[in-house]
Amino acid sequence: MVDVLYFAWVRERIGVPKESVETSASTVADLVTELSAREERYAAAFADISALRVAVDQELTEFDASIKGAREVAFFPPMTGG
Amino acid sequence: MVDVLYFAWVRERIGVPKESVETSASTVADLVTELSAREERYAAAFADISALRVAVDQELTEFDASIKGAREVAFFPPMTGG
Amino acid sequence: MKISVQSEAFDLGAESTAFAQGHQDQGAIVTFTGIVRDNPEGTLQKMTIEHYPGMTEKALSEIAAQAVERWSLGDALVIHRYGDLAPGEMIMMVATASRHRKNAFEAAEYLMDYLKSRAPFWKKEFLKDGAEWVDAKQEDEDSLTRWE
Amino acid sequence: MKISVQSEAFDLGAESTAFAQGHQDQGAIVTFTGIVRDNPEGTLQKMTIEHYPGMTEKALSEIAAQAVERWSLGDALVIHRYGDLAPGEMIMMVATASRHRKNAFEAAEYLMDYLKSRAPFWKKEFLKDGAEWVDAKQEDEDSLTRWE
Repeated sequence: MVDVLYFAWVRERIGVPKESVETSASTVADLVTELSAREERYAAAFADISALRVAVDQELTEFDASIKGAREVAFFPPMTGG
Repeated sequence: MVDVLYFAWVRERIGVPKESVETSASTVADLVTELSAREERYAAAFADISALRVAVDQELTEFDASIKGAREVAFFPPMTGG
Repeated sequence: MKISVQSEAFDLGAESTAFAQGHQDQGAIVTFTGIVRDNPEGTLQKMTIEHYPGMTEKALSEIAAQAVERWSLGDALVIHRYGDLAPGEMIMMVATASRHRKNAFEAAEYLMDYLKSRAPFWKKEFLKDGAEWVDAKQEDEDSLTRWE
Repeated sequence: MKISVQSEAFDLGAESTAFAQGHQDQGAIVTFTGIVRDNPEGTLQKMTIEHYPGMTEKALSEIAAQAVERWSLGDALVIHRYGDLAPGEMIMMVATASRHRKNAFEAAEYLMDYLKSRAPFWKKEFLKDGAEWVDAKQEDEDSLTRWE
């Protein structure tokens, strides 16, 4: 089980800010593939992952990063702070 | 007649902040030569003009600048504002 | 180091004064303040800032600690708001204290460049005719290369 | 544009707030504040700043107007004190308002570089064992070449 969080338009497209996901995925990319296969709203949100950023346990990382043992994985668009 | 002003250590060395000078000098350099010939305190203050800056009518300028018609000429060390 | 992620407005004057008074041995204080700017058409109703609670505080603390280390700062401050903001309201501020003005300026620019593209905040603009998420700017991403 | 040459202390907080509130359409506000710093030996009793009344106001106004023009600023502010200052007191501040943060930062750095070497101020330090005029730094003069 891993907590998956969504922010900004990714959250709006998927429809929830956070959910617990039962997964055996070993990388972020595997998790994206799993979720996209589930339902259209995931496939739509993850259609172009070059437009997305990911954090594993609150650290920015890449889509080929491992999620073994991770507590939370977050997907969001490029940040616009400041 | 031109008002001559001195600031910082130039003022301290010459001993007055301001004086009216009767001069027929046509450039700042000529005025420096005239003043230096007058008294030792001027010669001391103007010994190394590369260590000095000059303003004619409140505009920074060079020692070869004209002082014809000028109301005031000021001598001072490099500025240390900010 | 003061790091604050908050929905309430902050008092730029009070924060600036307190920061400067705490660092009278530093000589140079730089502050940057970001304000919600209306668009040229004057149609911005409000801006909503979403963030990632937990990660935000961590990211800001890391960025500020890096700036303090890299420019030998006396201190750094980051305040960033989230939630609804009206045009004209202050979004965020950073402050840096250093013995030398160049370090204070550079560190403040570094903080801003990192905040823009690496801190987990997302802006949504509510206009008269609908809402839209603000796109990240390539020029903000490019600004980061200066610090590599 | 606010330009002030004054012997009295100024309120950094109040000045920053007033400046920012007057420019809510600008988006980016940068301030720089200079503080009298004691020397490493802790022997500074006071600093006295001499200036050239008349020329100072003119020089500051020209420098600020140049910055506003060159970086399309919404506004600029310069406050500079003269007379006796104790360690820890604020000497001066500049502020810039721009639509873009890079312009606000660059213009503030430009103002500072010009103030350091081109505005008619001279600092004298009164130490425990005597007084001395502060020498101009070659590095401050060198900083100006960036803006040519």
